Amino acid sequence: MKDIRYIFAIKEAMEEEMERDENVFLIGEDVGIAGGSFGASRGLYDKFGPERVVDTPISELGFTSIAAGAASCGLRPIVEIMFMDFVTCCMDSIVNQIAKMRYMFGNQYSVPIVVRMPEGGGLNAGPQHSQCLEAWFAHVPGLKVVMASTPYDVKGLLKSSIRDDNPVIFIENKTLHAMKGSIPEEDFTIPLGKADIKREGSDVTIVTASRMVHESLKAADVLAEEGISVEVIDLMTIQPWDRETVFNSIGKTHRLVTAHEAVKQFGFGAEISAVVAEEMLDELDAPIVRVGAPFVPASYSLEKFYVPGADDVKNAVRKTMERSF
Amino acid sequence: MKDIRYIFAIKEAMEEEMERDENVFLIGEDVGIAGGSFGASRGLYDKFGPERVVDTPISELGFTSIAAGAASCGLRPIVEIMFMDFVTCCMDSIVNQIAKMRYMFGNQYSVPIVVRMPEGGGLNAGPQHSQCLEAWFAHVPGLKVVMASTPYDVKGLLKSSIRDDNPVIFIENKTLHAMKGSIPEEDFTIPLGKADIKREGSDVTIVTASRMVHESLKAADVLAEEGISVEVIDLMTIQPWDRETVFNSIGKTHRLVTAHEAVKQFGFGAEISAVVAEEMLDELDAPIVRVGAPFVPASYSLEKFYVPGADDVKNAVRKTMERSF
Amino acid sequence: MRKPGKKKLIEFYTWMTKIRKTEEKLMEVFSNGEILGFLHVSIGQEAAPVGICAHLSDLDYIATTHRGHGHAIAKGIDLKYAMAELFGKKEGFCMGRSGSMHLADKKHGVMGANGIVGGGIPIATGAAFAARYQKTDQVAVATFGEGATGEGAFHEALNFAAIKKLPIVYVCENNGWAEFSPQSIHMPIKDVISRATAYNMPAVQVSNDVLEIYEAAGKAIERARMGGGPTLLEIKCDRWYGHYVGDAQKYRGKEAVEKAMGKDCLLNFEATLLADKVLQKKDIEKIGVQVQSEIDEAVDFARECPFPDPSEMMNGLYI
Amino acid sequence: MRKPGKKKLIEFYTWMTKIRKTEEKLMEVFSNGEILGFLHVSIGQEAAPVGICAHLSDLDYIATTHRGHGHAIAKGIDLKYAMAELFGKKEGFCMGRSGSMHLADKKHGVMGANGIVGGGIPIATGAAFAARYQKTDQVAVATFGEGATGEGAFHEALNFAAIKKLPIVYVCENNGWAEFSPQSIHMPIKDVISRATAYNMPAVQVSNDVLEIYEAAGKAIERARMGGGPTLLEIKCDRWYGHYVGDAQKYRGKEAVEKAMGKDCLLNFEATLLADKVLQKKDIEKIGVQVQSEIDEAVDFARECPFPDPSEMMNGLYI
Ligand SMILES: Cc1ncc(C[n+]2csc(CCOP(=O)(O)OP(=O)(O)O)c2C)c(N)n1
Ligand SMILES: Cc1ncc(C[n+]2csc(CCOP(=O)(O)OP(=O)(O)O)c2C)c(N)n1
Ligand SMILES: [Mg+2]
Ligand SMILES: [Mg+2]
Repeated sequence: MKDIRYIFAIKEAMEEEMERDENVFLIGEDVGIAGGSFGASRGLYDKFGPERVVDTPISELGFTSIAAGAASCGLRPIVEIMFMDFVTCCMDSIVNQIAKMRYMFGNQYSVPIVVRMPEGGGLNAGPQHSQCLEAWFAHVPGLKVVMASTPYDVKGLLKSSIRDDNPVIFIENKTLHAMKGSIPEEDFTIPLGKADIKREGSDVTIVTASRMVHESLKAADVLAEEGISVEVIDLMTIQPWDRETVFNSIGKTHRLVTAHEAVKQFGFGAEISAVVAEEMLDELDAPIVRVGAPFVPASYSLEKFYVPGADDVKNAVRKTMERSF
Repeated sequence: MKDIRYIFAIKEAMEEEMERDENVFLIGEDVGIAGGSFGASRGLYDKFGPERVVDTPISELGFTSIAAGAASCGLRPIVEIMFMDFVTCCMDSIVNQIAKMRYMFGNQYSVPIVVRMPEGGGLNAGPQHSQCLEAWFAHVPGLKVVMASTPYDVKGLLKSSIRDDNPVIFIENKTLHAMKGSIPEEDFTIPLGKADIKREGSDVTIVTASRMVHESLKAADVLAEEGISVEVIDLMTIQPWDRETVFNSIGKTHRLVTAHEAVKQFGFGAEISAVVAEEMLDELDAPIVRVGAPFVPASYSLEKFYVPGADDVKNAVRKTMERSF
Repeated sequence: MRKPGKKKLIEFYTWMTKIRKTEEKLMEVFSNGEILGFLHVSIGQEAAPVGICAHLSDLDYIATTHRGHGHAIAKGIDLKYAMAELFGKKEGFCMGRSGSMHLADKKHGVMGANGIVGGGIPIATGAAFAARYQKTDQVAVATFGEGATGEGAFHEALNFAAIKKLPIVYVCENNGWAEFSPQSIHMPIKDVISRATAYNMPAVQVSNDVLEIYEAAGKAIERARMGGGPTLLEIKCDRWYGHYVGDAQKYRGKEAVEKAMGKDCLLNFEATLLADKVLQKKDIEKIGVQVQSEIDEAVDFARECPFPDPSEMMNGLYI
Repeated sequence: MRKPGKKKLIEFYTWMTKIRKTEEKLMEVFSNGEILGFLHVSIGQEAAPVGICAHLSDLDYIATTHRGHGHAIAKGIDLKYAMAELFGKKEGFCMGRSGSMHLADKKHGVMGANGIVGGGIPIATGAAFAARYQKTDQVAVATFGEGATGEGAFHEALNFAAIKKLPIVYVCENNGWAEFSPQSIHMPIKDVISRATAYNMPAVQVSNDVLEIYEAAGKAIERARMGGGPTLLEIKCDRWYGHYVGDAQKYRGKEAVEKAMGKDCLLNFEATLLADKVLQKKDIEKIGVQVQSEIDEAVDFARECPFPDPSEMMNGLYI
């Protein structure tokens, strides 16, 4: 095992996969010589050269669709979108082309492509640099949507995403980039579509992902002192998500909280909640409470009040404990 | 009262608002001389001229942001996106610019803009011409999202949307364009944010919008014969949606079905369901059942099996009646 | 580049005839209601696909548009399975999921028609990127209309290809119309080739003449294959019919339509071949009959194919 | 257009000094941690905003970029409230919601910096559209870097403006860098003005000299005001510092940085003014002191302003 930062774990995943498979390449703005805006590809240009670590003009639509074309001709691109907010510039590429190419061409083509993007607050970068939009992609058939919360997870999940033959939207969280964690020296992967129980508990299930996993764990620590035992499920894959793990947990706790950094309304918590309200309503001993950002754009100087945190999770959990049926 | 087609009601709304307020103008591909791809602006070019009925190059991002700039300088644009699928080309305009301009500039600017777009199946036009993406916009703070199901509604809601000082995503459904209905001769509007109970009932509440309102009404007719009394709520505004009307209805029926044409997963039904599961769980006598398209892209030759219809709604309602707590 | 010999000339004529007659047949079956959705035919524009695809092998790539039947045919698509797709049948190239607007045939490098204007341009550019990456001598072609050059996708793709000197030819069939709008409404320039300056890209304009196109495309494709980078090729042509089948073209004067139809790339080529004694009247008739019977067979095949079963709709979303 | 007289020249110098010293101050307070988020300064590029905004009234519009302080200042923004915004304070123009990257001032026609590269270009185009619609003689200016010309937004906006002959000037400050990438990596052309051909739009290139810019901008703005349509104006300049404050520019050689700094538009202008006896050393000092005290006051004001209350975050999403 070794200690490594999240951003470096991303680099390792890309590096190892590029070594393993010569069809894997990285494309995006400043990913090459500069090593990426957040440093995710530092060193890769020197190692693999400009043909495999491809700097692009500022043109998200262009290079994402170019990657799609390359993917359908046998390559396995990793596309870096510098901030998730900029994915708005290439929704056509992702939604009309990448997500549908395989299905609409009658399975003739496969489009093994990973589109990486960091989301969320943490940099006080304001309304156009802090959005969390994973729910959009989860609503689009044909895409997988992955969110990793630790260095270990990000490496294992990114490697699986690169090896996956389907398009994957791979979402990082900026505040996690500097996080340190322990990972094995040897090659490992984490399967897509499987959730990870980050903490076991018996009273309430929290279904969460990415940065909010850590806020949930913090909340769980405090709540434990209050005698509330919280199970924290890190979904890891938002689409398709692991119903079995979630259902089993709720079968045990009978209480559900969902937590994400995206605005609460119409976020992925809504889908989890709705599925549970459809398929296991009678298992519930309390209302399902969702945690998410308030329904306004992210704010520059009020960011710390804007992004949800452990306190919000605590309050949500307490709310589910208030009363039972 | 007079009988009128839905598409013509759209035209009347635009025409009357353009007459009422010289700042209102229409912009989009083929909206001018050609009168719109679906005929929504037929005759307006002749009446108002090229300055107010503006044909554009094929450039959704460009003209939507241009409209945003014009709106912040005192005009009131109506933007036509030919098919909702093409809105993927201008998500930056809508999400990063239009939705945020007012808030992020500290309320200095207002951006009174209506972005009209037809969604859904009905033309067998396949995967890139049949999508329903309203849930995306409902997830973006700053936008209102409106869906109209009848000629009367579309006229009244579109007029309100044009008069509203906030950006409105105004979603039509292609299959409704030809629908006939009766509307008053005189000026009328329908307030945004208010749902409409299209049919009263006491056993199950269906929360729906747009084309699925009619499928729900059809289902309700059949179910009435089986002795099930269904209340059909046409949300009309998806964001912000009318909690009061929905809550009151559920308080009466204690059963909820949501229905939309968009794929079921992560659609607007999820949000309605999640809010109910959070705020009035103990009122529920049965699981919440959602109706939506299956989780694949729309299909060319299988469209009629793809888009949800009255049968799906019927089955959903029956499911909620199967058992109670 | 060598001038095309007799055999090639006859081939060109045959391909052009095949495209023309296929489109005519499609208009007929569409009007019968046998084909659903949108159908955009390329009648009057048969020279471009033939002149271009004559230089391409199955390994080369082409990404086309909503008006893409001609390119798919010239690239060698099997008409039976293409027709099955247009009829929405299970045996179609796309399992009936796509119809005309997304017709694709991987085996022949047809990367798909595209329902999004401009959508195919960066995709073809990606194919060219792949060819270079894989160190093959494959070439990619993107075809599109002049209307598509208004989209950012056009701009971003050409910019990238020029920087990376990718093996691609951008073929703009400028038929003067984007849906119901003439070029004058949506472009501030007369010639699409003016756009190449922005990318320091060579650009060539030719008329709707298959031999001219063949020659210009040959040079551009050769240049791309040799590592010389991309070219923008503009073909000035005319759209005979409406934007889609069923469009009555009320926005377009009868005279303009007649004028467009007067400039028939197929008939002109036929006249040249007759004058040059490459073909005789009876050869032409023979070709017509033979092509027609191939098309009719394809239609018969498509008609008889079953529709996909509704349950198949859920297959293959993920691998 | 008349050559600027002595008074104007001194004004230009004062504005440029104000921009320079504001940016320097901002670097300082950013390093203190008093300003959060991203801060992109325009040191070395002061000539463009001053030369351009000299022709604009409060009624004219400007939409700028992440590197937009200079334009806002030259357009007349009140430094106190601008500073308050950069400090994230309640009194800021945007109520502390935006910081540097979205600084806007409606009263002075500052339509906002933009966090999306290229995002402001069509927005300014929309302002020009509004001016024409309302039959005013207002002009809009879009400023952006050469990197932004890679985005489809640039292409789509210029195409539209050219077709409609809108009253707008597109000002590209080509500083040779887009973030950490030199122009050679992301552009296949040397001069941004080559892109104007695509839109049949006049284009002018000038050096980083305030008088040259003033003259060229004057003509372009006049032309726009008179209904002559848009112009693309390219200013060749240099970015002295990193992309944002805190960027150590490891990707850029020391010599290149020194060379960039050697070409100082402010110092060069100062030298001219001294040589032409428009100003004397002591005037220059006086201007420096006066400008500095204005800036310091603004910073003091900003420091003392309260942050918005968290509860205010929910205000005004909808009207
Ligand atoms: C992004 C997008 N916008 C608009 C459309 C609708 N549309 C389909 S074809 C077309 C015109 C295309 O014109 P052109 O590129 O010249 O091709 P042509 O039809 O003449 O072959 C338009 C506007 C679309 N399919 N996609
Ligand atoms: C759509 C989008 N893509 C990428 C970025 C990240 N980004 C911010 S500034 C910048 C470089 C801009 O270069 P240029 O336009 O030359 O302006 P300069 O910074 O030189 O003033 C990039 C890539 C962004 N903000 N928006
Ligand atoms: Mg055309
Ligand atoms: Mg630059």
